[in-house]
Amino acid sequence: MSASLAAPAPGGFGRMTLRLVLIGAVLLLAMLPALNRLPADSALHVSDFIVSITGKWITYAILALAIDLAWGYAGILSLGHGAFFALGGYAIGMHLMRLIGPRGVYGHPVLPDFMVFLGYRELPWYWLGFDHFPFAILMAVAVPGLLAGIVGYLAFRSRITGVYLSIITQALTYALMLAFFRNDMGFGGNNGFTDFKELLGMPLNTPTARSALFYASLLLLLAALWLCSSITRSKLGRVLVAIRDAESRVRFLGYDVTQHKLFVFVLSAMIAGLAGALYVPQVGIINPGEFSPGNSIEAVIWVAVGGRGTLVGALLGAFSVNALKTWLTTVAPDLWLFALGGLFVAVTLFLPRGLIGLFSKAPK
Amino acid sequence: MTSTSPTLTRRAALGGFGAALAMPALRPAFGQGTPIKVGVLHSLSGTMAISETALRDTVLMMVDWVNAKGGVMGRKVEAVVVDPASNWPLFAEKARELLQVHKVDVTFGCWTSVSRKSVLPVFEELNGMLFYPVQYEGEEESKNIFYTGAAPNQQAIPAVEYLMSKDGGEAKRIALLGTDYVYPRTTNRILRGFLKSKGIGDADIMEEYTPFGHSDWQGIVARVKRFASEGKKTAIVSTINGDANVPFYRELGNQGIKAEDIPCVAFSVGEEELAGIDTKPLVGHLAAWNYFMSVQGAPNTEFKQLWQSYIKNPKRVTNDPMEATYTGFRMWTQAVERAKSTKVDDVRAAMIGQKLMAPCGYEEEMLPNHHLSKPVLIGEVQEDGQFNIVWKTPNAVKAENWSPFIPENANRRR
Amino acid sequence: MKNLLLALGVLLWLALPARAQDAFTAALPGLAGGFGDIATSVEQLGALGDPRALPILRALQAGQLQKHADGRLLLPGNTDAATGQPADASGAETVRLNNRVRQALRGALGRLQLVSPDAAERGAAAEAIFRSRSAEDVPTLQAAIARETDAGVKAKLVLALAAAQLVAPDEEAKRDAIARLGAAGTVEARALLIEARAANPTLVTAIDISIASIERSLSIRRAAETLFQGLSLGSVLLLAALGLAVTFGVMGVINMAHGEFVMLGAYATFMVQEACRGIPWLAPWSLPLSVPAAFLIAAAAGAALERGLIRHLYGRPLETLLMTFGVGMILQQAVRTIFGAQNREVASPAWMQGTLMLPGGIAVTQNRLWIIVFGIAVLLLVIAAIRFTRFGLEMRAVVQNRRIAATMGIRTGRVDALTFAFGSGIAGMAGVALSQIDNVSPNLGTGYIIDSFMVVVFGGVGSLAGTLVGALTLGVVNKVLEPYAGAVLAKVFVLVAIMLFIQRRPRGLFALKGRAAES
Amino acid sequence: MTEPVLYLDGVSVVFDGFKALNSLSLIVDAGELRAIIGPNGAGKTTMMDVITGKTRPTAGVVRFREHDLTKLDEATIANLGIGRKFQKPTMFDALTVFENLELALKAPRGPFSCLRWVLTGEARRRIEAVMEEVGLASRAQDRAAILSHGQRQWLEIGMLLMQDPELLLVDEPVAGMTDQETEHTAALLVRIAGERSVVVVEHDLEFVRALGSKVTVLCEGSMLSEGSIDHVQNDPRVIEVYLGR
Repeated sequence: MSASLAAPAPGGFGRMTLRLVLIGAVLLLAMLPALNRLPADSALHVSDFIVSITGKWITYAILALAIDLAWGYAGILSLGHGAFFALGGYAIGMHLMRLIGPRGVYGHPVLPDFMVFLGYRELPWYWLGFDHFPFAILMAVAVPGLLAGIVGYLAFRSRITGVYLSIITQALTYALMLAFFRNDMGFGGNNGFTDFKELLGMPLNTPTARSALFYASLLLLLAALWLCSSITRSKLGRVLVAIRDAESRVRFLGYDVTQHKLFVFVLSAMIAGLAGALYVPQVGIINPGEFSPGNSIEAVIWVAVGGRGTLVGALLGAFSVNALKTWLTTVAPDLWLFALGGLFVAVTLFLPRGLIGLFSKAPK
Repeated sequence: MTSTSPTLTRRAALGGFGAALAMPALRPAFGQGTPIKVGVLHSLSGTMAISETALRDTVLMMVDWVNAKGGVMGRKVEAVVVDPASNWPLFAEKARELLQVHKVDVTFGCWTSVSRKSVLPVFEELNGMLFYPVQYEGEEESKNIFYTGAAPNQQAIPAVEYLMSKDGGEAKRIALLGTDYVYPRTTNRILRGFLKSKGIGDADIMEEYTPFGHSDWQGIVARVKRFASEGKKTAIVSTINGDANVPFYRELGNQGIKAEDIPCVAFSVGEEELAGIDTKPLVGHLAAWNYFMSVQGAPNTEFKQLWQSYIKNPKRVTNDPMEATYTGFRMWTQAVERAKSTKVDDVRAAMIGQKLMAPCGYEEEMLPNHHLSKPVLIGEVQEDGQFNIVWKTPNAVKAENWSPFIPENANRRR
Repeated sequence: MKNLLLALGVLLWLALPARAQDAFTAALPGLAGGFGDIATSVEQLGALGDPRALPILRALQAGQLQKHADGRLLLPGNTDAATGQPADASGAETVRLNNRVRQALRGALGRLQLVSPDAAERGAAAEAIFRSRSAEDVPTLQAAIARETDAGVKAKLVLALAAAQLVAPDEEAKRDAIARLGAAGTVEARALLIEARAANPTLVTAIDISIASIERSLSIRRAAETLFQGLSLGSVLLLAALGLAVTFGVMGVINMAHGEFVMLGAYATFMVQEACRGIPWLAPWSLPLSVPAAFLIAAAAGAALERGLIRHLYGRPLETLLMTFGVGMILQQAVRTIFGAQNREVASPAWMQGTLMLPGGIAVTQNRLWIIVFGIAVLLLVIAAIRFTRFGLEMRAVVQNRRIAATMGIRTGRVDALTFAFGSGIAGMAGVALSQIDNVSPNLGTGYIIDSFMVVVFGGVGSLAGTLVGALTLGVVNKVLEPYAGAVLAKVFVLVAIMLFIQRRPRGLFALKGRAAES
Repeated sequence: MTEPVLYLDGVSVVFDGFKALNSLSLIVDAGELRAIIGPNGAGKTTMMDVITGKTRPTAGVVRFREHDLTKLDEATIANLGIGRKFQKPTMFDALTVFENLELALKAPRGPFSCLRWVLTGEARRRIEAVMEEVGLASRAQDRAAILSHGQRQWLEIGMLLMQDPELLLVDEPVAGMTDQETEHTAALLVRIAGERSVVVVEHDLEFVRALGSKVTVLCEGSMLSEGSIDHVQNDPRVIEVYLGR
């Protein structure tokens, strides 16, 4: 990687201000559901729409954090992180489907509607256990982690880096998408999972459930932020940056690069999986479209826009790009792709350090 | 050709959203005399834009039409257009935005089943009203959705009956080709059940599914040829979706499959799709719909003129989902007039039993199951990309959204 | 010769019993009725073998036969079908067809055209009868065979006779009919035999022998056809990937908008076709013409992209990747705005339609065949450009050592622009080919981008040979797997296989050093 | 006679046809300081690549004490106690001088131990000591990217010291250094050589002389001559290929 890729965490200067801004933002977010409970005519009332959409953005932000950890710090540009996100989503989706139970259209006690429909007699083995929430959450973390472990091990061991890794991970998520589109896979094919009823006894699509999920996402965001920053501030973080900038030199210092990369890649995949697990109950649907390579690239672009190599940048990017997208798809339904595409081009060209580069002063 | 929604709408949308985001106090107060808002929830980008942009334009056309007539209940109708970009979760998000931020009174939208499934919970939670204009697999019934497209018994079964009739060529073997998603799966399941009841066994049924946008049909078409060469008259029933059709028909043509030998009846190929295909090799292949542009009669001429003058292109075709949108919109205006209100519950009550002389040349009625009674027409592809109607039901068929050929429907929850 | 045949035809007709003429006039009104009536009267007319029926049936087939409400029929040129007298066409409407009528027509015309002076027509007639065979055809066919001079047509007639004999009562005739059909070894023959099997319990053994022999020849043919399908898919991949092999393989630029350049090429084809519509003598050549057009348009777009944006990001392949993704979004939406979201129709010229029968009865679709040829041609063109042109020389020089090339007076910036334009132009040409098998829609490109990257990486970045071998291997493997695994799984398997392969040999099949190899 | 620390025998490396090393043999004893000279393309750097596991030899034996280096990867070899300084000084530009040294500091290298790592006062003292040694104490918090060439040389030497390896491979350490810096470096290396083995590759003969160590002359991938600096300088073959006019 050329030095130009190195966008370091903003040094002593600006860190304090950044932290203040961050805390302010978190507090603001934390207030949203409360404001939503205010009577609709009150001046401070926020609509459910804002709450649910912000909850969604938070999960995106977590995904962005995960990508930034791998890309911004360790220089692993995965174009397949959407796959880990989606797998986490599918895990929780399977749980939600199991919870529907006999309330499905065909009233089958166990089988989800689509299975009844495709003539399944009993539950496929890989669906067992998903009726337990803890198991589902475990899978939401473990499955992405395992997949990342296998792919990462094979790739890093044979020193596949940079563009090659990107292309392989992209092919990975593409292959998964094709596979999940097949109805015979037992994951509901193109329609995926929808019409969820409840989670942990809370009926979904109620303000209570929404704010609960919202806070859960916010907590996960903070946890992920804490985890990532404690990594990046540790010696491991410096090793990762070292790997990003001069991989072979790190080897000559006696560090097993494969191990370090694998560690961060798997961890990042797990975080992405959890994010997906919180995303699905909030948007109420998971289907193979989530695996589409475009989604993964977009997520990477959030990070690039915000400013990679800085955790705050990842968050900034995720929120700003998605807010822009939501706004434009309504205001300029025919033109928003121009705007968004233009933004991506402009940022990569003129803001190599992303939006965050505008705030923290560039180290020479 | 993507026509733009009125700037007024733009500003409304902008204001609405900004308000919702930042200063809720500014949300426009809602009351009598203010415009009636119609949400348009069709993909304008991504894979589904190919089919859905035309429907967006149809709704905008109807808005102009009704405003030209002085609006509904004397109130102006205003469209709020959003782009869910062929992204299913985005459909849900946009549905919520339309209902909560823009407070639309009714929404016209969705094409794919998955997009409908994705927005359904939102419409039920917020008690909105959605008009869904595309033929679909049935197995669904929501009090918040009006289905103005065909249910399986209004398209698939009559089509196969025709294939097995003397005029249709007395097919004894059926190849069911489809894109691998719920509509083809269901339809084919229903057809299997139906064919069994007509004494055609599994040995004489071939079922193949391909991914979306499948572009290499060489192998499958060759297999169909082989399947057809086993001594019984064979026909293809295609539930292949949008994009994959062009390569499929090209392959049919190039492998010399003539309609006289192996007729292919399609449920998702209309005039819009044919516009993208060189139809000469396809003459004689069939499609089953509830409307064809070639239908004779005043209502259709009116519809076609309205469309071509709105889109400012005398060559633009009309198709079945557009007709369904048109019919749905007109029934909605009738219902609002009758209910003297735009409240979802009132309009819903008023919708049931609404009648309209539809462009398809039959009187359609909104049934209590929120589906329409529709005629079934079968058309043969002609060189000019239009359909020559070779068979039609004597009168409109009542929709069965719960097919009797799916055993599970027996013990479904009501 | 011609006259002689006509005379023969007339003789045949005169030889018919007198009531045939009444039968002829009696059969006509049916043509004005419903599809059922039309079909029956068409069959009657065919059976009568009355030459007067020929123009009527031809008009019917061409959709030029008109009818009055009272049932009078009009031939083109407004002559009454029954009397041959001129009549007025006002209020007349065309007689419509359906598949049943078409089937009947094919048979009837077949019987009538057996006496046609034109060999091609007689051949068609033979095939038609083969399809709609009936016992009555036996004598007619025997007569036809007796007087047939053209060997090709004769062969067809013999098969048709066999088909007819199979449904005729004569046991002996049946036996050698079965043998002859078995020898023919076609799918159609097989169909007839299976059909006959149920009807003739006494002949089952003979039939089975014939069927088995057909099966044998078919299985070989199938293998050949699968191979061809694989090659054709491979050639499509090759075309899509060649441009990348240049931009990515040689320059190390990850262009996610590559697919959109392919799409531009397809739309260029569409535009050329529209431009040619007006000029009849040019129309059939619109496709060849659009090859250079597509190349230039895509190349121009490529040059603009390289000069305007990409060159600022050299040495930063990952940024390039993200940036070009944005460019792709813009291009797609731009095309959608200009041409509309609907598919555009690009017709195939006659010489690209239909199936070609290779020796051994291997059926090969024309358009696929041409695409294979085209793919190879483009490959050769690329190789030639890189090997034998000044530009190719400078390009290789810049790739190997930018600084030294510069010191030797090569304007590296210009070379970069040209190289990228060249690669994009090739993508454009791929678009011309794809317009023949796929949708011409704004999303055309997205379906191919990943496959092309896989081909390039699998084949070995920077190696054209690798791209060729890679593309063809993927194509064939895909097609061989398809019948067993289904289209989707086959593709998934291939993708996974490549991923594993790459981690075994990170540099691909044909490892080669390019600027990309270092990144 | 103690077991040699580094033992190369008949080592050959062939890059598509071109012999970079041609059955090279070399023995370095414990605590020995060895200078290696030779014209460009003599295979000096290739030799280092072979020892540190960057390049796999086509033939021959490479042993570090009892370990067969041809089987091990860079990291393992480094952890066995072989440190390397590159001809072109390479470090981590995004990190500060202090952080660069901290990474080099001998400590558990696994991800988890890196995560749990805390900078003990003892470690800090060692790092500061080395920074004094290489004269970068004042630049501790500057990013390596902004150091001058000479300072980068020093920093990399410092990193080498932090690893505290048993065998140091030093490739052209004094390029771009002032005279007194050069002397300082020489003294430093001599001092280190006490308890460790050091192999120095250098063009600067004055520097080599200052080391006052045994000298090996490489040429076309094999050993040409070996002995004291005076001995090799008078060796006609050496004069022929290297010093000659």
